[in-house]
Formats: sequence, structure tokens, C-alpha cells
Amino acid sequence: MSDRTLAPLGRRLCPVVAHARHGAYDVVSVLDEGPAPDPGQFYMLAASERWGGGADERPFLPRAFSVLRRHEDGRLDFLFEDVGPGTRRLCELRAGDGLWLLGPLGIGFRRPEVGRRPLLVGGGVGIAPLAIWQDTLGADAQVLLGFRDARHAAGAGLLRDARVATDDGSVGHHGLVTDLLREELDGSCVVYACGPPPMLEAVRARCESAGVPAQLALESGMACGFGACFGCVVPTRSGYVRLCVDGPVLDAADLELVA
Amino acid sequence: MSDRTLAPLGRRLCPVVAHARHGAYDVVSVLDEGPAPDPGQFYMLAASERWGGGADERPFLPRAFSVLRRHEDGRLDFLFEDVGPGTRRLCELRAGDGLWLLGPLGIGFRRPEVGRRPLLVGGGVGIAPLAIWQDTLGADAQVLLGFRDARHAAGAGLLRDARVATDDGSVGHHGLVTDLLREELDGSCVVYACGPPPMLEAVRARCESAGVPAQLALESGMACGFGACFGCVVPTRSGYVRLCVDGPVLDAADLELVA
Amino acid sequence: MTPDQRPSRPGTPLSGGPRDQFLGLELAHPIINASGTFDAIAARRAFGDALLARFPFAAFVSKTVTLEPRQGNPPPRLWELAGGMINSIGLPNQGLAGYLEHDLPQLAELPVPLIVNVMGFTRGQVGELVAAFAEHEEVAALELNVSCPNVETGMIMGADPRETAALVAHVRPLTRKPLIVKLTPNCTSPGDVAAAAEAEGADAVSLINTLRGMAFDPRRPGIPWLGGGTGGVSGPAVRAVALAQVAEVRARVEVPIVGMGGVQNGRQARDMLHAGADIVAVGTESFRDPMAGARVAAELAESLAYSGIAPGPHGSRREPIAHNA
Amino acid sequence: MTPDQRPSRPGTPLSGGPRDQFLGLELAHPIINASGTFDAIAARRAFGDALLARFPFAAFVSKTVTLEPRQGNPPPRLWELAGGMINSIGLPNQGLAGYLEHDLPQLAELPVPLIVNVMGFTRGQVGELVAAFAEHEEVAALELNVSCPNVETGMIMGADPRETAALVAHVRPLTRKPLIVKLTPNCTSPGDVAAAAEAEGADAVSLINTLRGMAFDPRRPGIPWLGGGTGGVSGPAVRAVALAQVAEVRARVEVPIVGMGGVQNGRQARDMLHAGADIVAVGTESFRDPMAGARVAAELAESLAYSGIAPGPHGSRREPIAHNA
Ligand SMILES: Cc1cc2nc3c(=O)[nH]c(=O)nc-3n(C[C@H](O)[C@H](O)[C@H](O)COP(=O)(O)OP(=O)(O)OC[C@H]3O[C@@H](n4cnc5c(N)ncnc54)[C@H](O)[C@@H]3O)c2cc1C
Ligand SMILES: Cc1cc2nc3c(=O)[nH]c(=O)nc-3n(C[C@H](O)[C@H](O)[C@H](O)COP(=O)(O)OP(=O)(O)OC[C@H]3O[C@@H](n4cnc5c(N)ncnc54)[C@H](O)[C@@H]3O)c2cc1C
Ligand SMILES: Cc1cc2nc3c(=O)[nH]c(=O)nc-3n(C[C@H](O)[C@H](O)[C@H](O)COP(=O)(O)O)c2cc1C
Ligand SMILES: Cc1cc2nc3c(=O)[nH]c(=O)nc-3n(C[C@H](O)[C@H](O)[C@H](O)COP(=O)(O)O)c2cc1C
Ligand code: FES
Ligand code: FES
Repeated sequence: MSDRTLAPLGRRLCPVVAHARHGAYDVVSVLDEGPAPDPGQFYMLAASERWGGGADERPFLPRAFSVLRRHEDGRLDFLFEDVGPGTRRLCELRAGDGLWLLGPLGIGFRRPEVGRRPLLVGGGVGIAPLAIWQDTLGADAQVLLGFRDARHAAGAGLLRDARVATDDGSVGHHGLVTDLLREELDGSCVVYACGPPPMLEAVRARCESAGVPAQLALESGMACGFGACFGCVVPTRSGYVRLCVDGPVLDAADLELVA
Repeated sequence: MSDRTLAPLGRRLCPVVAHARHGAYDVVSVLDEGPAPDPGQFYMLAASERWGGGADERPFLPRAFSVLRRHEDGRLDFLFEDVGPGTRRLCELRAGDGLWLLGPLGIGFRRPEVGRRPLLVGGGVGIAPLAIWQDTLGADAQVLLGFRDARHAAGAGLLRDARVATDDGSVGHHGLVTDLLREELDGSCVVYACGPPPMLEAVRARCESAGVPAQLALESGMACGFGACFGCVVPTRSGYVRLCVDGPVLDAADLELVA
Repeated sequence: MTPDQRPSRPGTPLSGGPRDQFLGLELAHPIINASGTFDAIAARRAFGDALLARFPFAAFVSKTVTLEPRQGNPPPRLWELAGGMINSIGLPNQGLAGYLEHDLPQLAELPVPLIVNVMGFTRGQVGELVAAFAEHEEVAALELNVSCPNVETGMIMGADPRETAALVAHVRPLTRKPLIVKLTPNCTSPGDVAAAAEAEGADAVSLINTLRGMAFDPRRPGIPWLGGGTGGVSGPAVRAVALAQVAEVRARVEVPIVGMGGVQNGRQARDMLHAGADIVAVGTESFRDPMAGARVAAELAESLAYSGIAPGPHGSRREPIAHNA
Repeated sequence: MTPDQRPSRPGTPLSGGPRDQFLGLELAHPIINASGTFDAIAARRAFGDALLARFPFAAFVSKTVTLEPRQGNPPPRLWELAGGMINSIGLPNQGLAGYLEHDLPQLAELPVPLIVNVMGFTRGQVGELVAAFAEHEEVAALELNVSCPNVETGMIMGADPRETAALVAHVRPLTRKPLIVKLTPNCTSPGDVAAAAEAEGADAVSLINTLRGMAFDPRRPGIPWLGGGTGGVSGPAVRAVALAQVAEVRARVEVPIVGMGGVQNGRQARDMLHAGADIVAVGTESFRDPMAGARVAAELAESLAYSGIAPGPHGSRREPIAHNA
């Protein structure tokens, strides 16, 4: 038995069926006939037309994205924030366009041990894998999200009943999501986190000192997504691991530091 | 005094204001504040977004295009046929998109000597410079056009009162435009031609044997369009000349052969 | 003489005909992977046994193995550029012992011949590696990665014809397996180096390895982006260089050539054959699609059938193409 | 030591401050053109005197001049690739006499210093060219294009340190004008060649010239596309290689470096300075926009002002950047 849902071999061309804006984010839906992903798994994506010719004559390689949500009919939603030529192109996708898709890839979140209360902590585009994880865990899972400002906090609407913190105080708690974590964390929790490295590091450190297990969905630059290039390594207590095949979700206990 | 209308120094970003299909061709109109081009001059064009990422990760360099028509309000029309990654991208342009434009460039058609009857002969995308030339010359100028089939012959509608030949006989004369030329040519003519090399060579040879002057608008692969790269040379009786600064319209008498 | 004027290469058409021959190996088609750009073991974790059923390459070349284990370079290890990328992976691997214990048994399960790529920092090290693999019948051939310095002479082993000759002369007696010398493009004359390797008994050469390149952090001016400082450029951006070097080497050697560098489709693979390669390796394009190798092979077969060209016996010396750039 | 750790280079900020110094020339900014990528005479025909009023470069480098006139290579001369192009122009020019008679008077009207690029097929020829230009005060400096074979030795003049040293030693006594040696990237060690040039009295080096490359006709399988057979690759596709070679050369010489290869904007020019260049040349990007040089200069000034980095005295030897790709 495999530790992950296997990806069909080879990239496949999927039709984009919808696009929606949620504040600073674009959500693009594609129709996929592949297997249902495990929450926390990711896909390598590339627009089928005009993947290239953006800033610095890029993109060229596909880009890694967590799946935000899977619908019953096989529709997959992805969440994009325009931070460079690849995401910019993906944000432009509209119904009728084509998307190359490879996945699901990597190892996703592991279920809470019996009796442990799942606490989902995220920020920015890191909310994507938490949404599909919340869909799976159901009402048990509490969600804490941090954003820069109201425009980004609009992304919180993609999950249910999230407590929100914003850097500028425009929505919810004025401060960091880790402030909320401090309030909610107790010894019976298991924390699932995804977000920018400083947030993940704060979560890791806090869980460590609280003696609470945590699973962190990390990011790193990827060329292939299936272990071919050795480009996506992150340092762990046992040396470099390829995030695309040994992650992207790692046990916080395996990490010295998230940088 | 210059032998050409000078181009403003530096490329400029122009808004696309219209797009229309004419059979196999796309006509894209942009609003330009530059000087009115001489008929037969050309522009270097590149889409302002996503110029790249097509077949073979191209285009990268701008592409050369004759101006099809200039309107009173400064609108310039260009005619595109999708033959590769550059023209494909240009065919996609729609109102609101941006186009980089450098020009007008090169030397256009020279007016007929007094008493000479202008005969315009063209084929395929070669009809573009003939349209603006016909606009200038007025009703005097007779137009003969050749196309592959009816889909391409739709382009004839961009000029007035053209006699048409098609390879497959679906529109007008079943045969070559040079058949029409044979019928119309007499010693009082001056021929202006633009089209694929075999057509131009047939026109050149016929005019030579008829002792009729001819001006041929040639094509060659161009990187810059303003004499910088020395890439666009064509052989003439006096050696290689850069088509972008010494053409694209050349006197047939200067050419041994169009290949 | 330009390539089309070469005496036409008689032989068996690729598509549907008998299997392709390369160094005595039976290949189902002429597309293999470039070393370090496909990890069949990791891919099997991601794709399962479908990988074995539809393996995209006609032979499998493993990532460079060194005598001792290596961690590789600190991240970031990747930089994307126009039509390509720079990698500074730094040859992470488990070392010879780890490879023999963990990787070899798994790679032996692949449905295609296995070519092991090795590198050492002295001739002696390369010799040890070659000798170690000589005994393993799962290994069909060896590829020598010579894009690294000989720590004893300070010279890049594959950048200087004498250095390469000495290396090949040292290891040639240690195995009867076919030896492929993987040339570096970062040198004055790959043709000279290839000729030196051939003279000392190399059975084939492969090229190009990556071009040395560098990038700076866009957000921290003056700080090199890559953890390793510099790295190697690959992908379509290097294809023109690869074609020129393959043509140059073809003019100098009789042995078969594995051509690689930026090949993305069948037409480009065909160009590589026309430049002088006998088989073609796909590297960076596999990152965009793990099945790229199979697609290139299918497109190539179609393109060759269409143009009526058949690949011929390997190793016919051909005339150089003029280079008066 | 990485570039940011270098002793900060004291000096005058680029933007708004006093003019930049390069080989004693006063430059309005640190961006010049790459030889063969801008013809100021043809551009004046296309754009008129606006070209003089808003000349995009701080100095003008003319296309390579040879002793005798050259027609150049048969077309096609251009091939486009991912983020770049191959040219096989073949150095067409009117020869020394034609240049002196027709071009020099017109180029002397430009509002910036003139650097003349020369090439010969023997040391003697290069010497003749250097000596001829030594007398012309319109000429501010000379650039030696050494990317061609010495027909007497059969070696590419700029690919071998000894060959380059002999050339520079031969021509150095013939002029007091600054001599810039334009290195070829198609060699094992541009650093060795640069050091040899410096040792024999070169005042500066410039790099990179084009990478040797090749392409096939997409419609006629096996026929090389370029009339010249092979050509030279330029543009963004080569930028990573250029940065690595500039850094390598910087580690070996004290003289100023003209850095070039794929620079399209101010950030990339800044990276070139950080790699070790003192001024930057823009080539292929001018084909996409004749005013690219001016835009790069403006963006660079902004970028340097923003990051608070000021260029310093030229020629300070800096530490190499690790290359353990
Ligand atoms: C497992 C995983 C899941 C992810 N899920 C999501 C998600 O759900 N939603 C989402 O929006 N994002 C997600 N990401 C991040 C996303 O993959 C990146 O934002 C995307 O790859 C950026 O590409 P780009 O071209 O837009 O930006 P780039 O320009 O590539 O910039 C991205 C970063 O890369 C660096 N960079 C800049 N230039 C280069 C270059 N030339 N080469 C290499 N690096 C460069 C810089 O640090 C920059 O900040 C995920 C990443 C991983 C690994
Ligand atoms: C003065 C002038 C005026 C013109 N006017 C018009 C006009 O009004 N309308 C119009 O539609 N066209 C016109 N053209 C032609 C137009 O410029 C070309 O069709 C266009 O440049 C093709 O670009 P592409 O990317 O679409 O095709 P490409 O793929 O670049 O193919 C065009 C041709 O270039 C060759 N080629 C293929 N691959 C490459 C490569 N990698 N590098 C270099 N060459 C390659 C092949 O011969 C191919 O047929 C004109 C050309 C000139 C010189
Ligand atoms: C990420 C990466 C890792 C590589 N690792 C190796 C290696 O371990 N050994 C080796 O000989 N070549 C290695 N190469 C070089 C490739 O085998 C190949 O020569 C080069 O990438 C050119 O081919 P391509 O453009 O198709 O990728 C590597 C290339 C890449 C991109
Ligand atoms: C079309 C073309 C012609 C060139 N001609 C010359 C030349 O005559 N002499 C020379 O030294 N370099 C010549 N070069 C090389 C450039 O000066 C420069 O070194 C190279 O193009 C890299 O810079 P880039 O990527 O900015 O173009 C030429 C380059 C191109 C593209
Ligand atoms: S992204 Fe290539 S190994 Fe992980
Ligand atoms: S297109 Fe560059 S010189 Fe004519």
C-alpha cells in the first residue's frame, strides 16, 4: 500500500471551467478525471497556451499548487496569487482555456490520532490545503487564518468559520495568527499549518514548546514535482529531503527550523 | 530631404482598437500617433503581453509587417496570416490589448513616372502594401490578385475592384495571377508587386521581357528592421543589401532573381 | 558537404521495424533520459507500477554516482530562465555502497537496459567505480561524467584532451562494458576531447552536459541566487549550442553519439540525429512532463517515417559542417 | 566571499552625480552598445537626427572592421530561439579603407565617444588595423575581436591564453589608445585568457561574444538553416552564461570589464555589475527596441539609487565566486 494517492503517469490537459476572484486571490476550477487527491497533495500546473513570454521571458517550468478543494464531479479548484510570471498567467485563465496538470503529487496531511483535536493554522496562499483538509475533517477542525489586509482576508471566505487575524487590523484580530494560536492551543491539539516560512517557524516553535504534534505544509522552488530534479530539497534533522516526494507536508518534529 | 518618412526613435505602445476576420486573414487596427507612413513602408510589431511561450518557446523578436491601410484618425490597419508563433499571437489581439510598434521603416513604393499606368499585382499577405498604395494612387491603379482558395481570396475585399485568380478556381480566374498580368500588361505600365517569391520572380521575369519597369516589395527574415543586425540581406546586382533600410521595395532591375 | 549530402544512411526504419541497436543494446526506440533528470525510483513512488508498464525511455541512465555519499548543494538549487533553467544540485547521491545496496536492485526491475553514470575526483576514484560496476550484470553500460575537476591536476577532466585521454586509458582496462564519455560543453574543443576519448577506447560519447551559468537574487542585489554560487544551464536555451557541438564531434569520431540538450519534441530529436547523434537523450523536458521521452520517441518515429529517412549503422564518420559564424 | 561581502566600492553614485569614468572616457552612464548590434549610420537614415539628440548609448562601438571588405555570409542569417537568436552575419564590412572613408566621418558626428572593433586573421593584420586607427583622434578606444581563427596557427585567437598573449603583445606597442580585448565564451577558461591579455597590456576586456550554435531548417530535414552553417547565440538565453563568465574573469583581472550577454533591463545590468563588470553593453535587446540602451541606463540608475550601491573605482580585484555546480 502506498503512502499517497498515486498520480496518473504523464501530464494531462484539463479544461478550465470557471474562474472567480476572492480579494487578492484568483480561484480557477478545472475538470479532471484523475483520482481524488489526499488533502495536502499538490499538482504541477502550466497553461496550455502561452506558458512563457512573461517577465524575464518566463515561465518555462510548471508550477506547484496545492489543491484548494475537490468537488464531487471531479472539479478541482486551485487558488492563485499573482507573485510572478507563472502565477500571473494562471490568474488569467478563464473557462474554455486549457491547463496542463500532473498529480496528485507528494504526501498530504495525516489524520489526527484518536482524541486529538485538529487545529488548522494558515496564512496567505497557505489557506489552500487547509480548505480541502477542513472539507475532510468536518466540523471538528478549528481554523485560524492570518492575512496582510482586508483584500487578502477575503480568502478566509473559502473556508468555514475561520478566526481571522490581519496585520493591519482591518479584519478580525489586529496582529498575527500565532496570537490566535496561543489562545486556542492546548495539549490535546494536533496542528496542521501552511503559510509563509516565518509563520510556519512561529507555529513550529510554539508547538514544540507546548509539546503538541504539528504537520507543516512547506513550499520550495520545484522544477518537476516527482523527484526527478533534486531541486526542491529542504533541510531536515536527517539531511536534505525532496519536498515533492517526501513532503510537502512534513512532521514539525523532523525540522530544526523553517527558513 | 530623406528618401522615406522617418520613424520616431524608439518603439511605442499603441492600443489595439479593432479586430476583424477576412477569410484566412486577421486585420488588427491600432491607434498610432506617429507620422503617416509611405505606402510600402513597414513596421516592427510585438504584442505587449505574452510575446513568447508559443511554438518552440517563441516569438522573441518583433515581426515585420506592411501597413495595410491608414485612416484619417491615425488608425493603422495590419493584415496577419497565422504562419507561426509570432503571427499567431498577433492574430489573437483584440480591442484593449497593447501592441509595440516601431516605424514606419524602410523605403516604400515610388510614384509612377508621368504617363505610366500603375498595375498592382499581389498575392497572399502581399496584398497589404498594395491596399494602401491603391488608396494613394486612386482609381488609376488596376489591381490583380492571386490566392490559394476562396478562404484566402476573401482578402481581395480589402482592396477595390481587384481581378482575382485562385489556384483552385473557386474564385475568379482558375490559375495564376501572372495569367492575368499577361492579359493586362502593356508597354505603358509600371508594375508594383508584392507576394510570395515564386510570384515575384514570375512578375520580374515577365516585366523584364516586356521592358516594363517594376517595383517589388520583398520579404526576408528580420530581427531589427532598422539596419542594426545585417540579418535581412537579399542578393542584388550590386551585392547584398539590407532589405529593412534599402527596401523592402526594390527596383526589379536591381535584382537578378527573386528566390 | 552538408548533412543532407551525406551518403544516405541505409538501415531499418525506426517505426515498426526491428529494434534499434546502440552499443549492442536492443533499444525499442532511440530516446533515453539524460543523467540526473529522471529518478525512476522516486517516479515509481509518485506514479506506481504504471511507470514500469509505460516506461518513457528506451534505456535508463542513472544520476551520477560518486565513491562517497554526497549531500549536494544547499538550496536554492534551481533558477528558471528564458526557455530553460540553471541547476546547482551538486550531485547528491548515496555513494557507491549505498547505490549498490539500495538503488541497483530497484533499477534492475526496470524494463529497459540500465546505464550507470559515474564521477570521481581522481582517475583512481573513477577506476574504482568502473571496476565496481564491471561485476554487475544488471549494468548494461557505464557513462563517465567528466565535468568535474581532477583534484590531482586541477584540470576539469573533460575539458582537456590529454586529461580525458589519461582518464579513459586508466579505466578502459577495468571493464568490458561499453564506456560512454559524457563531454562537457564548457571547453574550447569538444571535438578534440571526443577524439581523445575515442582513441583511448571509449565506445561512445554523450553531449552536451550543462553550460556553466549564474544568476543573482532578484530581491537581494549582488547575492548569487544559487546555493552553489554557479550552476548548469539546460533546456531549449542550450539546444543551438548542443546541435553545434554534436556536429563538431560527429566530424571527429566514428563512435556513436548520444545527443542531448534542450530536446522537447520529435522534430528537435530529428535535428539532433541529423547533427550527428545516433540516439537522443531527453533531460529538462521531462520536468515539464514525465512522459516527454515517450512523446518525443513517438513524434520522432512519425517524423522519420514521414521524411523517409532511416537511421543507419552507427559510427559512420561524416564531414564537418562549415562553421564560419 | 560573495559579492555583497566585497569591501563596499566607494565612488560617485551613478544617478545625477558626476559622469562615469571608463578608460579615461567620460561616459554619461554605464551603458554602451555591443559591437555589431547597432548601426548608427543606418539608424540615422531610419530615425533622422533624433538619433543624435537622444543617442541611447554612452559610447558607440562600431561593428567589426577587417582589413579587406567582406560581403558576409549568404542568407538566411538569422534564427530565433527561446529568448534569443542565432546570427550568422559573417562580419560584412567595407574593409579598413572603406570604413575610414565612409563610416568614420559620419560616426565622428555622434555625441559620444567612438570605440572601433577590429579583427584580423593574422597578428599582422590586427596590427595593421590597430596602427591605422592609432592615428585617428575621432577614435577613443579599440576593441579587438579575437573570436576568429589565426590562419597561421589554426587556433582561435581568443580561445587560448598563449595565442591571445602573443596577439596583445604584438599590437600593444602600436597604439596609445585604450585596447579592449573582446573575449570569446567558446573556450575552456575565459579567466586564463583575460589574465593573459591583461599581462600583455590590455586596458580592459569585454565579454561575452556569442556562443557557437546551430539550427536546422524546419521544413527541409537535415539542412542547416543558416547560410553560414553555424552561427552565434545571443540574447537572454545566454545571460546566465555571461554572468558566470564575467564573475570568473573578474576574479582574475584588475582591468575594467565590459559585461554583456542578454541584458534587457536595469536589474539585469545591475546583476552584470555585481558579477564584476564596470560598464554594460546591450546587444540583442536593441533589436527589439532601438532605445533599449537608454531605458536600461535609466532603470539601472534608479535601481542603484534605490539599493544605495554606488559603483567604485574600476579594476579592484575581487574574490571569485564559488563554482561548484
Ligand atoms: C507544494 C506547493 C504548493 C503550493 N501551493 C500554492 C497555492 O495553492 N497557491 C499559490 O498561489 N501558490 C502556491 N505555491 C507557490 C507557487 O508554486 C509559487 O508562488 C509559484 O511557483 C511562483 O511562480 P511565479 O512564476 O508566479 O513567480 P516567480 O517569479 O517564480 O517567483 C516566485 C519566487 O521564486 C523566486 N524567483 C524569482 N525569479 C526566479 C527565477 N528566475 N527562477 C527561480 N526562482 C525565482 C523568488 O524568490 C520569488 O519570490 C505552492 C508551492 C508549493 C511548492
Ligand atoms: C517588410 C515585410 C512586410 C511583411 N508584411 C506582412 C504582412 O503585411 N502580413 C503578414 O502576414 N506577413 C507579413 N510579412 C511576413 C511576416 O513578417 C512573417 O510572416 C512573420 O515574421 C512570421 O513570423 P511567425 O513567428 O509567425 O512565423 P515563423 O515561425 O517565424 O516562420 C516564418 C518563416 O520563418 C522561418 N522560420 C521558422 N522557424 C524559424 C526560426 N526559429 N527562426 C527564424 N526563422 C524561422 C520559416 O521559413 C518560416 O516559414 C512581412 C515581412 C516583411 C519582411
Ligand atoms: C537538474 C539536473 C540535474 C542533472 N544531473 C546530472 C548528473 O547527475 N550527471 C550528469 O552527467 N548530468 C546531469 N545533468 C545534465 C543532463 O544530463 C543533460 O546533460 C543536460 O541537462 C542537457 O540536456 P537537457 O537540456 O535536455 O536537460 C543534469 C541536468 C539537470 C537539469
Ligand atoms: C547580429 C549580431 C551581430 C554581431 N556582430 C558582432 C561583431 O561584428 N563584432 C563583435 O565583436 N561582436 C558581434 N556580435 C556580438 C555582440 O557584440 C555581443 O557580444 C553578443 O551579442 C552578446 O550580447 P547580447 O546578448 O546583448 O546580444 C554580434 C551579435 C549579434 C546578435
Ligand atoms: S521538484 Fe524536482 S525533485 Fe522535487
Ligand atoms: S532587419 Fe536587422 S538589418 Fe535589416
